[in-house]
Amino acid sequence: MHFEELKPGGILIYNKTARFSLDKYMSEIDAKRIIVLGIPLTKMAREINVKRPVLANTISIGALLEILGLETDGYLRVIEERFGKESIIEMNRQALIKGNNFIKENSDVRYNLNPPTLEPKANIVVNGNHAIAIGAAASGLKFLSQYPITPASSILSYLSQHAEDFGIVVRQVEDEISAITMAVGAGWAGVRAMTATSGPGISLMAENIGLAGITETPVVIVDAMRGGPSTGVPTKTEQSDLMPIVHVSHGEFPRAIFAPRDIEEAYTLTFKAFNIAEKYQIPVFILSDFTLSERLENVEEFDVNLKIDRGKILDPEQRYPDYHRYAFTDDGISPRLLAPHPDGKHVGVGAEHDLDSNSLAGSQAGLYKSRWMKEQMFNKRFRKLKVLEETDMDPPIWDGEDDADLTFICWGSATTAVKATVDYLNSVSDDMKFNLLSFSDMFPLPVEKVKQELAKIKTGVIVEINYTGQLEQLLKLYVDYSPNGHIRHIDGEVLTRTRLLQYLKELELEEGKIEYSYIRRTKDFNKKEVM
Amino acid sequence: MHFEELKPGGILIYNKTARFSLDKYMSEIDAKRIIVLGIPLTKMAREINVKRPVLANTISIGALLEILGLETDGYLRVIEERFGKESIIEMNRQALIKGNNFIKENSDVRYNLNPPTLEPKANIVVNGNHAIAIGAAASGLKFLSQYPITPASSILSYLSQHAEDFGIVVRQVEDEISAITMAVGAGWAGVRAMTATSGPGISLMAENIGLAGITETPVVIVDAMRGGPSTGVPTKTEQSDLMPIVHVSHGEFPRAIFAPRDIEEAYTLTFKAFNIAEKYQIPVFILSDFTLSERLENVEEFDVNLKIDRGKILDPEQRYPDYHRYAFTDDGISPRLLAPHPDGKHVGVGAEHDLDSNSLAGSQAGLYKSRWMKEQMFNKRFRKLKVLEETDMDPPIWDGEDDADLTFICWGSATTAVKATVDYLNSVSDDMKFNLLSFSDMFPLPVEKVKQELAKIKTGVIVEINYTGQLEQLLKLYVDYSPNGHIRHIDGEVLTRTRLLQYLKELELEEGKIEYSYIRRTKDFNKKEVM
Amino acid sequence: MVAATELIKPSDFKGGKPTWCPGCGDYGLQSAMRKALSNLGYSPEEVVIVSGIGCSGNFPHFQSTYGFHSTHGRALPLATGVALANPDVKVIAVGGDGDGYGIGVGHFIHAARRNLDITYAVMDNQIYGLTLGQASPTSQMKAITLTTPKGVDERPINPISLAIGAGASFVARGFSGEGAHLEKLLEAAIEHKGFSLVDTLSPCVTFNRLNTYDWFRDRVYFLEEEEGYDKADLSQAFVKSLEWNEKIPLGIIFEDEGASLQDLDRIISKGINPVKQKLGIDPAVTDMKKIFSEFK
Amino acid sequence: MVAATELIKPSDFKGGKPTWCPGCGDYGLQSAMRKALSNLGYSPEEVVIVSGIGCSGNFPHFQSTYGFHSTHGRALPLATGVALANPDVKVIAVGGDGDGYGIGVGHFIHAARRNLDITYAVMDNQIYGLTLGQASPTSQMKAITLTTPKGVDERPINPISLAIGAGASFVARGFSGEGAHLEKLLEAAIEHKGFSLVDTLSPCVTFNRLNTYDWFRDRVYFLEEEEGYDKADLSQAFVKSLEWNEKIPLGIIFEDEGASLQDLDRIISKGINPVKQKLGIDPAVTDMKKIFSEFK
Ligand SMILES: Cc1ncc(C[n+]2csc(CCOP(=O)(O)OP(=O)(O)O)c2C)c(N)n1
Ligand SMILES: Cc1ncc(C[n+]2csc(CCOP(=O)(O)OP(=O)(O)O)c2C)c(N)n1
Ligand code: SF4
Ligand code: SF4
Ligand SMILES: [Mg+2]
Ligand SMILES: [Mg+2]
Repeated sequence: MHFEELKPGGILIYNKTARFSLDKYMSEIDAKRIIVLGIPLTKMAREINVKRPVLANTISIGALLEILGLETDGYLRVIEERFGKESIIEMNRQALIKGNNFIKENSDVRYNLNPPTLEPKANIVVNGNHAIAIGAAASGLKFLSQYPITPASSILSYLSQHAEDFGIVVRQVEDEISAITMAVGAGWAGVRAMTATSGPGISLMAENIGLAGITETPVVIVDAMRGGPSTGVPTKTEQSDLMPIVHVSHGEFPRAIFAPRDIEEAYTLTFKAFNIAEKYQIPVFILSDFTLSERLENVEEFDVNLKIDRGKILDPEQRYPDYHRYAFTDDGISPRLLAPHPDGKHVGVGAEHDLDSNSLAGSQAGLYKSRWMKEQMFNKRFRKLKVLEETDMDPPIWDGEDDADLTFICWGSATTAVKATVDYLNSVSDDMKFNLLSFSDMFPLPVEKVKQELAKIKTGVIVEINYTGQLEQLLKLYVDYSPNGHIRHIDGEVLTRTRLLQYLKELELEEGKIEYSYIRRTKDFNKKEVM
Repeated sequence: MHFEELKPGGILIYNKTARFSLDKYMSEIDAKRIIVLGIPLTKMAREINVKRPVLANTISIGALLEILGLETDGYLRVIEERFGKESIIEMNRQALIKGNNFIKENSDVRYNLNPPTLEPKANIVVNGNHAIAIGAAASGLKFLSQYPITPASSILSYLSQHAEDFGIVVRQVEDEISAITMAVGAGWAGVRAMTATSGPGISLMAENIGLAGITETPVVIVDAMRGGPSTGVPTKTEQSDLMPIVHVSHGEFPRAIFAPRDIEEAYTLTFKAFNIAEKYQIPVFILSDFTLSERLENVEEFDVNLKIDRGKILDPEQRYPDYHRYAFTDDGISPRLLAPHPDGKHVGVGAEHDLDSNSLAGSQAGLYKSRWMKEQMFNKRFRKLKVLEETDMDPPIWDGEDDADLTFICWGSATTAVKATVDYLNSVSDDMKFNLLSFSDMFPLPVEKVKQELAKIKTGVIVEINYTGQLEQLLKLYVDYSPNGHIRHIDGEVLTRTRLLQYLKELELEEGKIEYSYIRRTKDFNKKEVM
Repeated sequence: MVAATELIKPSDFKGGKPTWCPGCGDYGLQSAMRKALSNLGYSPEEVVIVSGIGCSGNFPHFQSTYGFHSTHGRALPLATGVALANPDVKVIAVGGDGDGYGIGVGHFIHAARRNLDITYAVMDNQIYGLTLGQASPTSQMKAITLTTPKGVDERPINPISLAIGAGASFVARGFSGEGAHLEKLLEAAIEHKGFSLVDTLSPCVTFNRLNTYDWFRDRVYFLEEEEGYDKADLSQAFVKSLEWNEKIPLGIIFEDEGASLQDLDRIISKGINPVKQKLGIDPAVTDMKKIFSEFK
Repeated sequence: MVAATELIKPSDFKGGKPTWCPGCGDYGLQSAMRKALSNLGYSPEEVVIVSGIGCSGNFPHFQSTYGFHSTHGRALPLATGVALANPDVKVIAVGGDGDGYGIGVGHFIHAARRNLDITYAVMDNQIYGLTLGQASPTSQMKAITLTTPKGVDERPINPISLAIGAGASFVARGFSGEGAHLEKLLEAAIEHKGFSLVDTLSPCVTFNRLNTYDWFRDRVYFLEEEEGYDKADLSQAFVKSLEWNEKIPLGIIFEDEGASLQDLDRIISKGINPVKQKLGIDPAVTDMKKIFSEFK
């Protein structure tokens, strides 16, 4: 075996026979993090035709196509062209499908290699972090302060390498506390500012996220989620920071959270995040995860001319004798007047404050007017959240069949696997219909719109990559929805269609068991075959 | 006026007349944080008897008694003894009650001076921080690492001053990150360890609270909540860290939260917190707040002989050849074997790990066995939470009339004001009954027990000292309960009966307005009278 | 800065009424700062004063400049963000000994080595004032405080040695009891291109009964008057930094003239002011073709 | 410690199989550490090795001692908690340059001044290894890294100067290419009563192409061989700490013999081991009457 040639993290497919064992290679395999897949190729070939073990090659190609997420049609055409004889074509066709099905049923390893398209020039191969970085740059990012951490690091390294190209001040700083606090300082000074991290960094940033909250300073924070809690499994995936971020930092203040479903959305939602941050003067989170941040995909070149909305920023050429930094308004949003301007002078402050940003702590605390002002400042800040909810938060989107018997509900990057599953189920089932409802605009949930959509569900199953059901908590809390069942994937691996089908098989839906046709069809499905 | 004699934070009661204004003293009043209460004493005296403005004195005494939380009976007896003449007695009685009622209706300033009891020796005057500090010491605290912050500082200063008395290593450290991390180190080494802080410190501690979570290290964390978010109003009160702590730190792991209702419970729940922390090997929070931590009260001497339960700690004199630090057990709790013991050697680790605390990050990540182990470790940790919920979490407690028409639901220190309100309402109302259901064991909520109690409520109103209704969120999430209405107090002041009555008057209960008898009786009630 | 005709007076920097105790050392820094800023011709709206939390942290509220009263220990990162986002404003960070050398000391070390052109004035009263008298990282060994009834048992930080050890390019000590001298120090610090520390001995008259004005008056002397002292000599500076109990040097203890971060940062050094840039992709700056081509 | 008959060999400290790249400098610290511990007669279960996060942070997993692999930058507070809770175990903290001098530098400064008797060995490779090659606080000016395509533009931390400036009582530099010397340094550090830093030059062969074994071999020399060097002289030590580009001193650069925190803490100094105390109020220790009487 030529282990040297295997890339770390690569995949080893081998012909599984009774005589051959990988045991003695295991330490090397572990060290290189190689994924091993044993397929009884010879045995399967002989099942088609005992005399043609060579069919093993076609079986392995069928397996490979499934792993790479490619269709079999193209290869079938090749077989047809290459082998004239119908019986040989048929044997090879069987072999191809056999290999393909073996993977479908036994393995959840997938590399989403989108097939090459007709216009290769307009397409780029990027990961989620590139999409976020370019999205930020295109939407006017001028300041990035970040501390490296898997899987957010490549946002920093990419923008470090392109600081001059985009005109962005990029600083690798001493820790995440510094990263967020510098970004708040820069946001307060008036630039579009961002920081990016993963869970441990979010935890460290908590206090100064609250500072952005009370000072109403726009700032964008990327959380590329990874296996938690604590150090967890840094190179594995989870969607487990949603509720921690809904409540991050002590006390109460408005925030917004977006979770891109795919690479394109990682780009467009980054744009949106900056617009929302400035329009509502709040901290805005982009929830990516290991899967999305690190997975390369072939997408179209991004549209760099999306709308930029800076919200209420006053013209620096005018005078504003009656300016109050935290003036009360109907929508709770007070216009900003950036330094240096003689009428805009004020002291940003983490303490509760009055219209002019005078602190209500210390000697002002407890005065009747301070008590009243404290109430009003809470009202003002939360008014913004309400307007945001009603104006700018988009409802979840549907995919799959209308009027389905079973709806999967999911969010963020899990959508890819759910969509593949829905498509598969719809393709194999003739008596049931499936669809999905997928969220990207997580917080504040647009309550009325979400309720409308949820009302259309017959049987709902929430699919998420965490242990405690965080989307489920959010839906319970804000729209009083409880699903019929849920699937919670916590082993760290990218969620795949195959894995989802396994879970679904095990699922007992609360309102009586519903036996799905696909289950009947895949009875022999058994994960024990996979190493 | 003799302002010099007024203590900072003191209260100034003055005879409010048309001619007299305090305006020119306001800056001094503000600087000294003096609470000002204008009572139209002369006017009120004349209402009783136009010729006897001297009744103003008795009116002011009536007012004072209410402010100090003392009964009027004693003073009434004095009047009876002092003045022989029935008409004079009657006038003074009226004056006393008039003054008393004025405060009841117009001011929320209260000093809870419990009346002296018969056995003064058995009583002590302490605040909530003293109760927590002594409770910790009595339950076996051996290590306190803390960073000063209002209103938690006096736990540190008290225990610093009594380090030798209790045999506790007390360290004021460089910041809250250090405070929690040292406590985790000490807890891992096997002592009962604690840190105490307020909201900003909790936010800074977030990451290493997760470290305690994944390493299953017992540690007790006091959060003396204050006005938030960010710096907020440090000397004012809020109950706004409940949900932030339910979700503190990225990712998911079990924790427990207790919120003492009063000083006695601050003591007993501290005992319980340490027992739970060691028994379940989890971080445990004690949620106090400015009101509870800083309010002096007269209570009985604490019982220092409450039960200590250290959970599963193995006898260091034995050998354990098959020891695994994270052995799987039915209740999820793995016995601890403290260092130095030849069989207990392991590396505590913030990464996901196997039974022997070997890290599943790095080269182990993604191996089939690691994926399985990751799932099982989540199951193991959350099994503990379930056992804790069912075994040790106490249900909320009732006070007031059985089978009441209106139930107030509250938690932690707000209970005092709610109880006073319920007692008052029951005393003035003859057609309605009131009671309260008050929580101290906040998380994990003992679901079945809580549901049972909530089912008894006819009309429920949740009262809490925050903006977003955090107990309400918790009840919605875990026991699917929604109240008929809620009262959320956010102006920073201690919640009082008077204030609560005001809110109640403004409350429109969801299920049709219910007009309460007390409202009819207090129609002229008007907060505008108070300065 | 403004035209010479509308001269800015120190009193133009007056903001809210200070709430410091009468006699607090922080008043000394305040008046020296106002004078230094007016001497240098700054007008209030050009200046941003950033603080952390503490009695010292209230400083910005009492001035008429822009300001940011951030969280405990985070004045320097916040100031860094402001200064890098808008190089046209003058950023001054202020703080207390607990704020800057305790919880915030990590940022202090990194700000020193980053050498961004900002000034950091610490009101060093060797105590936690705002929280009513706990030990601070500069409290002397054996000092009795609220939290050290038997005396401090950890070695104090010597801010001057520490800053020198961290590679700071301007390290000075002032005393709020020596206003005129402090004013000159601040001027020099603000003029210095790079990170400048002015550790200011600033007695807390309420909680520190040990390090009083008199205690300092008995010990301080002006380094400018010491013959042959060379503030460009790092080793000499370190030796000087160790003086404390007997005599305490005031003045610029170390200064070097290396490049500031503004001179080195790839964007700022080009004279670009981030806050003045138009948002979105400007084809004159960004060649998106090139950007995308890397991914093909 | 164990009886002389059952002598502990360095190989007894072998734990899990290291995952460091072949040639990584961290192996050098590992073997020197095992030898030092066995020379001093420690058995694995008496030792607790605490780390933060980084390639260096994996160190405890590869030893057979107790250990704690904590969070990034927090090795020192965690080690402090362990050492104060159980003074009978020997606590050694290890970390990387990013871990200890970057995110964790605040704790480093305070651990130095706290002078608790623990040893801190930093695997200083002037790069972020685990996260694949970003600049670290000890990366040289102009160094090209993943995040500094045009070179580092912030002044590096000099750990030796910084530790001296912070008042550390034992400051040494080792080189993982000089195992025997490093072993002796570690012995001295572990024996030192108080906080001891051993900054260990520990090349990252994968990501740092500048500061290689050869780069160091050309420059290092042993301070022990320099005549007249007095490690008790703080000023001399500071001057020595500044040597770097031309020649790099290895050895104990500074040591003082002041009291450690264990000598000063009001509980530990009495010989009390907190973890061995019975829980609850012991009337022999605690007079509850007195405690309560204060509140009457
Ligand atoms: C995260 C956090 N921890 C603790 C506090 C409480 N706190 C406020 S000021 C202060 C110390 C102030 O001391 P110093 O920095 O010396 O300032 P001084 O009041 O002496 O000027 C502390 C501990 C806080 N506000 N935030
Ligand atoms: C709070 C937090 N931030 C960031 C990280 C990511 N991270 C892991 S190791 C590391 C740096 C490692 O560098 P160093 O300390 O020099 O160790 P080395 O790998 O070089 O030994 C970083 C940034 C983390 N684990 N936790
Ligand atoms: S407490 Fe001390 S530091 Fe604070 S204002 Fe008063 S004198 Fe100044
Ligand atoms: S990456 Fe560098 S520091 Fe990490 S193990 Fe490899 S050589 Fe060592
Ligand atoms: Mg101070
Ligand atoms: Mg390193």
